[in-house]
Amino acid sequence: GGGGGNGKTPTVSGDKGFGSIPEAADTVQAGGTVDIALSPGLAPNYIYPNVPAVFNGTTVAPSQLWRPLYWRSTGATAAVNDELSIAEPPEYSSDRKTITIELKDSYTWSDGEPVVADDLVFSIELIRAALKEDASNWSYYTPGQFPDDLASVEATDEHTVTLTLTTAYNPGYFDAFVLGNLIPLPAHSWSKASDDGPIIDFRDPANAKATFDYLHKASQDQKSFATNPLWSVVNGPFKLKGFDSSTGGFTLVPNEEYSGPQAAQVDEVNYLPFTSPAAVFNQVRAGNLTVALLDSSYIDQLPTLESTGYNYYGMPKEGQVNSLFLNFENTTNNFDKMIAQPYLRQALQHLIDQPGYIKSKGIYNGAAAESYSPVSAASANAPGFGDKAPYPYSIETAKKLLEDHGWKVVDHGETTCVRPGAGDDQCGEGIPEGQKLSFNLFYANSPTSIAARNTAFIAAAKKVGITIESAAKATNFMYSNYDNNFAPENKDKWAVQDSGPINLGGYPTASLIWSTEGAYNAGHYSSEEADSLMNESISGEDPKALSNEATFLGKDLPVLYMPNPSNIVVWKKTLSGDPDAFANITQGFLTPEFWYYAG
Amino acid sequence: MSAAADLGTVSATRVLDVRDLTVAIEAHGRRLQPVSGVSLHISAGETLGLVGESGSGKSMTGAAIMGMLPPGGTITGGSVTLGGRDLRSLSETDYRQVRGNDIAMVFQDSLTSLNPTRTIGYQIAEPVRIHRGASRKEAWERAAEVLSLVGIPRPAERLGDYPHQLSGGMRQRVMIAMALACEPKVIIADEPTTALDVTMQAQVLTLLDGLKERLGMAMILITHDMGVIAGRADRVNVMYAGRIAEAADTEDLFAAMRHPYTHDLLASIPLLDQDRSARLYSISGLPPDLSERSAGCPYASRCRRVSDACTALAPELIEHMPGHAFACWHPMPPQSSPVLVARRQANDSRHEETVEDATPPRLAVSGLVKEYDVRRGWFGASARLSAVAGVSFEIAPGQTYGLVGESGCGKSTLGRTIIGLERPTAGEIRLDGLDLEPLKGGEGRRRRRPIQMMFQDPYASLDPRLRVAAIIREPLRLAGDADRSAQDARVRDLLDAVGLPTSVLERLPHELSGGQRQRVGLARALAVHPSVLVADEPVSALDVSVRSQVLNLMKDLQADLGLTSLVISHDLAVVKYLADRIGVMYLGKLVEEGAGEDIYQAAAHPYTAGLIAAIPEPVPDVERAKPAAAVTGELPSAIDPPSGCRFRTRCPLADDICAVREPELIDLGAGHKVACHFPLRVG
Amino acid sequence: MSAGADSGQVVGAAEVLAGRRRVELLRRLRTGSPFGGTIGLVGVVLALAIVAVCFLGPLIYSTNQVDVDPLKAFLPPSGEHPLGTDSQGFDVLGRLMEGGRASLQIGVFAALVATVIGTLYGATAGLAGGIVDAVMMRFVDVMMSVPFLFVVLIVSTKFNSSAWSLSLILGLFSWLIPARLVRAEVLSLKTRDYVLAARSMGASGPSLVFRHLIPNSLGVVVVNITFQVADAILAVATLGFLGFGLSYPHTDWGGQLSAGVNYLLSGYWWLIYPVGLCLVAVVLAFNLIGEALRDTLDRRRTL
Amino acid sequence: MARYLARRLATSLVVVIGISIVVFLLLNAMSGAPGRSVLGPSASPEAVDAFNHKEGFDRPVVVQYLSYVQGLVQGDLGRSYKLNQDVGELLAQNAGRSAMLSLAALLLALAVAVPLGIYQARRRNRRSDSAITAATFMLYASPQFFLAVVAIEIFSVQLQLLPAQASQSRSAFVIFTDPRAMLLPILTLAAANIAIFARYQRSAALDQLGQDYIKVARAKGVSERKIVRSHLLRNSSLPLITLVGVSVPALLAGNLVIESVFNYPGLGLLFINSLAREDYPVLLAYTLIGGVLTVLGNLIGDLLVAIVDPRIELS
Ligand SMILES: Nc1ncnc2c1ncn2[C@@H]1O[C@H](COP(=O)(O)OP(=O)(O)OP(=O)(O)O)[C@@H](O)[C@H]1O
Ligand SMILES: Nc1ncnc2c1ncn2[C@@H]1O[C@H](COP(=O)(O)OP(=O)(O)OP(=O)(O)O)[C@@H](O)[C@H]1O
Ligand SMILES: [Mg+2]
Ligand SMILES: [Mg+2]
Repeated sequence: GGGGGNGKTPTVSGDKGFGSIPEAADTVQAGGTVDIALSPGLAPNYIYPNVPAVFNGTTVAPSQLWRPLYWRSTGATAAVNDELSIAEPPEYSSDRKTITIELKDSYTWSDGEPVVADDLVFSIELIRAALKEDASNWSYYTPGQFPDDLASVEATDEHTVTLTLTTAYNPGYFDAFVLGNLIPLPAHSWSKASDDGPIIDFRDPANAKATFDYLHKASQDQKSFATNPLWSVVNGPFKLKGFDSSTGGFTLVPNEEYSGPQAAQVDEVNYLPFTSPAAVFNQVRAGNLTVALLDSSYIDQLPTLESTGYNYYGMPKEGQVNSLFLNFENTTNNFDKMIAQPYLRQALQHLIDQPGYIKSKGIYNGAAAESYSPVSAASANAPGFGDKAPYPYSIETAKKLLEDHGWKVVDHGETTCVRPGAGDDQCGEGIPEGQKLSFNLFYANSPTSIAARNTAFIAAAKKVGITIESAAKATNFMYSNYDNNFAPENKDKWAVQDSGPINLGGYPTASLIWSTEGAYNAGHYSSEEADSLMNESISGEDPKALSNEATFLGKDLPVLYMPNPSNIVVWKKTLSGDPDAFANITQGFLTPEFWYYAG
Repeated sequence: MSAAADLGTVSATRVLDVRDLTVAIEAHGRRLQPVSGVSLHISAGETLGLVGESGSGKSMTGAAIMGMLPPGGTITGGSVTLGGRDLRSLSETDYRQVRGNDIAMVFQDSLTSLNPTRTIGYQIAEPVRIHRGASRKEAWERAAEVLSLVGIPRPAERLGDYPHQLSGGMRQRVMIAMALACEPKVIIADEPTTALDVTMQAQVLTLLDGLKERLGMAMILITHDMGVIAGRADRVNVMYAGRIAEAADTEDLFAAMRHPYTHDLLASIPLLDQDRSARLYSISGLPPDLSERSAGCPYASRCRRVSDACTALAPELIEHMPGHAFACWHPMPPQSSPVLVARRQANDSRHEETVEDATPPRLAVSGLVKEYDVRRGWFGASARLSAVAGVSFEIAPGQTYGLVGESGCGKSTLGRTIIGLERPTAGEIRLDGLDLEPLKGGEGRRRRRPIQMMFQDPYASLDPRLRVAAIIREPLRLAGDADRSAQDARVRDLLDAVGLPTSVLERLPHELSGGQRQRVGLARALAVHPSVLVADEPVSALDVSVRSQVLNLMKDLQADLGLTSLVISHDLAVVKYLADRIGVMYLGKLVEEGAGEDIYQAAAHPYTAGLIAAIPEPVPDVERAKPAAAVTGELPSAIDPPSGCRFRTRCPLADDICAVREPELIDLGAGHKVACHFPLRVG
Repeated sequence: MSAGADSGQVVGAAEVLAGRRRVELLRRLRTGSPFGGTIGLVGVVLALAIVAVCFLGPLIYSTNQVDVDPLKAFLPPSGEHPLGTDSQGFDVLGRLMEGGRASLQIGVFAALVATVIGTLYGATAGLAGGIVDAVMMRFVDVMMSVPFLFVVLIVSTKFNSSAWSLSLILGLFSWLIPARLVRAEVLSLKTRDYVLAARSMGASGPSLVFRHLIPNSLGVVVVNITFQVADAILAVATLGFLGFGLSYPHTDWGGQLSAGVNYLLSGYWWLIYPVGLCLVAVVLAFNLIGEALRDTLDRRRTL
Repeated sequence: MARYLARRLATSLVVVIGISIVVFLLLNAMSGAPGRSVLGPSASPEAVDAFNHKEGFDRPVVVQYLSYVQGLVQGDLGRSYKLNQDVGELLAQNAGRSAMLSLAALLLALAVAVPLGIYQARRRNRRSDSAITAATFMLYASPQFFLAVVAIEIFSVQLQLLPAQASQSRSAFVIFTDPRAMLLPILTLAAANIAIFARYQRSAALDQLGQDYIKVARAKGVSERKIVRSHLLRNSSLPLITLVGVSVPALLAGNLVIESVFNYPGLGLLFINSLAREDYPVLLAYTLIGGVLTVLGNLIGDLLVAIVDPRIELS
């Protein structure tokens, strides 16, 4: 077979791409091996596809062994790829509470059994059973939502599943947050409680629990990943041939029984483990890798790599917020009082020079896009202000804002509040006279661009007399220590943190991170208006809801927005295929079945 | 030096002939000339004694002959001829064939001279394998052979031993065996016995002597000890500042010495039969700095017969009589050694001291026992080391008591216990009748203050960071009974008393010479007007010339201040010179006690007698008449001392009873006490 | 001369040898100085030069080390920026001075902390002797066996690096060597003749300690401080290199070097070599000074 | 020998117990009850508590320590929750590679430093001695990571002779067959040790050269070469044996730096990565092992010395 879209340019939104993707080559040389770098430090250690939170990001070859219901990526966009999805688009009832999903009848499991409606129901029952044991047993769980609100799930015919919900959702939201994460699993083979146990009825919750426990346990025996017959029943284009339990490296070979649209064309795909971005880069430089994602600190090496035989392409991930989180509850030095003032947040945002950071060789060197809300300006749900920064970089404006609100700005010194009070030209409620504008900022210790952009920001703040103490920390450390939800005892220890991008998915509502009750609302931002807008995005009907939400959040500044960096993928010039099959790597989706060596 | 004195005609028997040897050393940008125009020769079967103060170039001469000068050293003139071969013209490889094969060397310190990680067999066999091309096995057999030659029993079994498993005396024998392995023509023994006890020294010297005779070797015996020379050398070369001052047959030299230096050297050593009342001669000043070349006689600045001629031009070594050469413008009239003179006088005055009257003793030690717990590691069995085992003696006011004994017999432990640095395991120490032991803390320290100590090593006993003034003031400060100005005055008095100029007050110890340091130590000990002074080896670290100064000073102060003192030394001559009464210790026990003359001339304990016999005296006749090694063997371990009489294992008279019953100290009369079942003298 | 000195033979020779050897080892690790008397001079000159450049340099060559200019990143050396600029657009020469001050301060302070703790600990153990000493030294053995850098790194994950916290952490983990040195010194001093002499004259405990033991062990302590400074600077650099250094507006040499190494392949050599060489120079300088001091000390001892 | 061995083992055991206490306390202080960090941000507090209870992190510290020790005795070093693996297994996977790197570097360092130090001692204060000393001083003063970076710059970037990163292979066979990739890491790791060892060997050899037995050997007519071989080498290497034993922590620290610069997947890199992950069980298990290795190093050093040095009574 040939590449799906010969002569096609990659599907992208906007023109933020970095580098280029050549057209697919005409001649296909079947076979060959592809060596691809795994994300450094994230060695796979789990295989059961309905991933518990602990193992999120460390599952073996997500989506390549077991296909998700809906494939939520087309090139470098987050649009659903109908071709690769194993179900037809969902149909919503008018009250949006009944959803009918029809599985394509062309798919079969590798043991020859067809992929049927029961397989989806089985998967959902397993999720329910898992969550009953522990809320962390499914990564995509938001308490109160799916599957808590699932009134019933039924296989209405061999290929049709009907979900009945107790609440209505905005279809965009439900598609992205629920349906996109559902994966039919081979009930005929997996619905058992032990290796040689009989097939049991998964509709019985006790059985579902036993099955989940069995699969969960099997999924931790890394040595048997490639040998356990369980995991050889797949419906994706690949099968797991080998797994090195010591490193997490693994090898995929084509699933000969694959029944989907594009069968794998190369003989083998080796996923090589790496311990650091530098290692990946070095291997690329030595020509030892076929495909790799590079750390942004190697941007200026890309021309060199090109001359040694690599293509490269960079694109920011969609639905990603890259921002400085603010802690609205930190009472140290009255930070909560200060940050509650919109003018102050605006002044701080004015200090961030996004175009400058993007341009700077020391920060992004061009490989990032301006970002002023969770939704990218090029997306269909773009905020109202488009790509125009609501609070563009301007030290002057920042200074004026402060002065207009009762602060005595001392350049490079200590700006202090001289007009306390809640009035329009006063500092704001709870801010005493003489209050100094100073707070701390923790940022992730990698990649280097994070340190660089924060340093630039801190330095700009200094210019208007704002003192920011900063320190680099491991991201994990920040999660577990500087998150008011999980470490409330530390809420007074941090004011601002930059842990790098947070991924909101293909339908980037920020409810998880900024709604008053949001599970990841680290800084406890709370705004009634934002809450109602986000609610609309989730459960309303309005297709513009997300755009409205983004517009408001862009203006209200629950965080300080920073540029959205590009993910950079490099691949050997000899490797060809549908441009989308390379563009989608920047979004975290891999479709190696589309790759082939040019003849 | 140009024309050297030719000592006799070159005879066929001359094995080694050194002429006009001059050595220069370049070190730290300074150029020294430690050997200047030395000529010497030696024939087979002959022993040549090379004697002189420390630094006079004895070792360097030996090293030059061996072709083993230290880095930076070169022979700048003269010749070394061995059996007609000019050694100086040899390449390094050829010279190596000579070393260990034709000329061998025995060094001083047997502990550091043996490779600790090689068996003695390997080390003895090594030269055999190199020079004789012997196989491993042949060399090993040869090693066993020479080892038996040096008197080590069951040699084959000992070959596998490592040096640390041997006692000091055995090691020295191994050193000798190593030197003999290839039957060299010449053996150079550089201070072969200085590290040994007198008893062992006598044994080793006798052994060396015998072997030399048997094997027909020529031996150069380097030593600073005139007594050793007198007993063992056929001819003597006296060295001073890198030159030979006087060379003669041994008898000749002692009977008719001519060079003032030779004379002074001998005059400054206390002798066993020294007249206690006579002062020792002290050579003033210091040896010359070898880096400065002065035109005159190197001894000029210290010589009592100096004249202008001496400073103008150095005298050459001229053979004034056959076989007797000296380098001096103003030789002494031929005279016998001052020792002989002194000896004669002493023999006349076989004095009797008054037996102590009824005055209560100042210091009384009774039944003193000091044992140490020595554990072998954490879990090792605990053992008790009996350092002092029930010693009792008394010192009357104004008297000096001397303690002698071989190394390790507990002398220092006794001294340290008396001044309170150690707690006795049992026994009493009474100062003016008051038992000091129960006293603790400040009171104890105060009550002990009248007992002060003078230490052995003048380099170690002064805090290197304190100035002399502070050092001497320290006891005053600690006593705290005078104000600052009074203390200063006292310090000045003390300086005066020990004969130091006030200019030293601001100096640090390392800016003083050894003798000056020892004087500072003495001044410090005297600062608080002690009534008892304990001096542990007060002079054994000092060079001969300095030693006599300090001895004289101590003697003067004893008399002037009426001090009661305890003098500890392994050197019987020193003790006898300073002390009224002497106690002889053996392995923690007092075996004999009495007036110095009694001990010396009428020793009652076999150990004392052997000790005295082993002490080399600078009198050739006496030395040669001595029996070979009177006390044999070595001091047993103090951990498991022999039962009964502790000396029995080495005693020629020992009988069964000695192993069973411990002899008591019995009075032979006139305060002469002995602890022996078979005393040499009764009553 | 005296058999007493050899009595160690009896007392578990192996233990004594092993223990003594280890102390000896620490003491001697850096012996040997064939440069004659000049090495101290070289060290002092080098150290003074570095200190002068770092502390006085800014008076002559003043740069803006506060305002970031992202657009001026990675300028190669030129008249305006003799050593170019770094990723933030800071003048590298000025940054070097800034980082040098921090590195030196941390090094010296850490060394002082370690020395104070170590000296007190070692002296206490040495003076107390017996079971107290045994227990205290066993603790030192334990701490010495725990790899120091590991622990510092682990502890660092919990702290926000500041010059103070870094020097404190380093100091708190590097007092072991001075403790051992001082203890060994005190033990040996305790049996020196002049200390015995003072005791025999009736000197009490404190008098001995303050008049003889402390002044005489000071030499060892001072020598050790210089080595400790060098070690601390190296350790800070390593921490900085591994990402636990100071953050803007502060900087230290290790962090600078680590940032520069990211651009190793980009040809921005001015981000690597100047700071690397400065580090080598300052560590070298303190080592040389220590070496010379110890030489002097040893020479005075063997006089 | 048996007694000496028993005694040394006993002291070592005391120290090892001490180390385990220190490491355990550190683990406790650093990560406390790890439920939250294991289960991630979205887990409910109840789930976290349940986890901590299940794993026993809510028991008294002493009880936890005892069970920790019990685990240790049974070879259980804990579990890396972040990697979903047994720490023991994790370390075992990487240990071989680290050991290979360290041992190669150590042997290289010794092979270079011992002759170098002896050469220097024999040419004491000559120009060559001074030159080598100057070089060793420089090496000693150079942070290992700087050396590594300079080596990469010269050999990989400029000359393009050697790869900039160590072999990534997991099989010893591949690592052996491609020694080029290991050359730079081994060299840079050895470099610093060469500096230390050579300085030490020099001083030890000087000490020995000053001893009389060398003079005696010369007086026996032994050639200089043979003196070095059969007298100097053994005696002057005794202290070095101890030094190597004592410098285990430094070697481990060196591994940390070198493995991270050359991206060599050994224990050091595992440590660095665990640091970023705040994977305390791994960090502390390795620290514990480092401590035990140090004790072992000392022990082996002492035993070797005891074997080589006959003065140490083995009876
Ligand atoms: N390695 C050396 N380098 C420089 N000078 C030395 C060296 N060895 C000895 N000397 C000097 O050479 C001179 C003669 O020393 P030598 O060892 O021959 O004296 P000695 O008569 O054997 O003295 P002692 O009785 O103390 O052994 C002394 O002044 C000494 O300082
Ligand atoms: N602190 C100690 N611990 C254990 N044993 C000791 C101690 N001090 C001395 N001894 C032992 O006590 C015995 C007597 O030693 P002491 O120093 O008193 O002998 P000495 O007669 O002064 O010898 P020397 O003439 O060599 O100075 C020796 O066997 C010695 O090893
Ligand atoms: Mg000599
Ligand atoms: Mg003594």
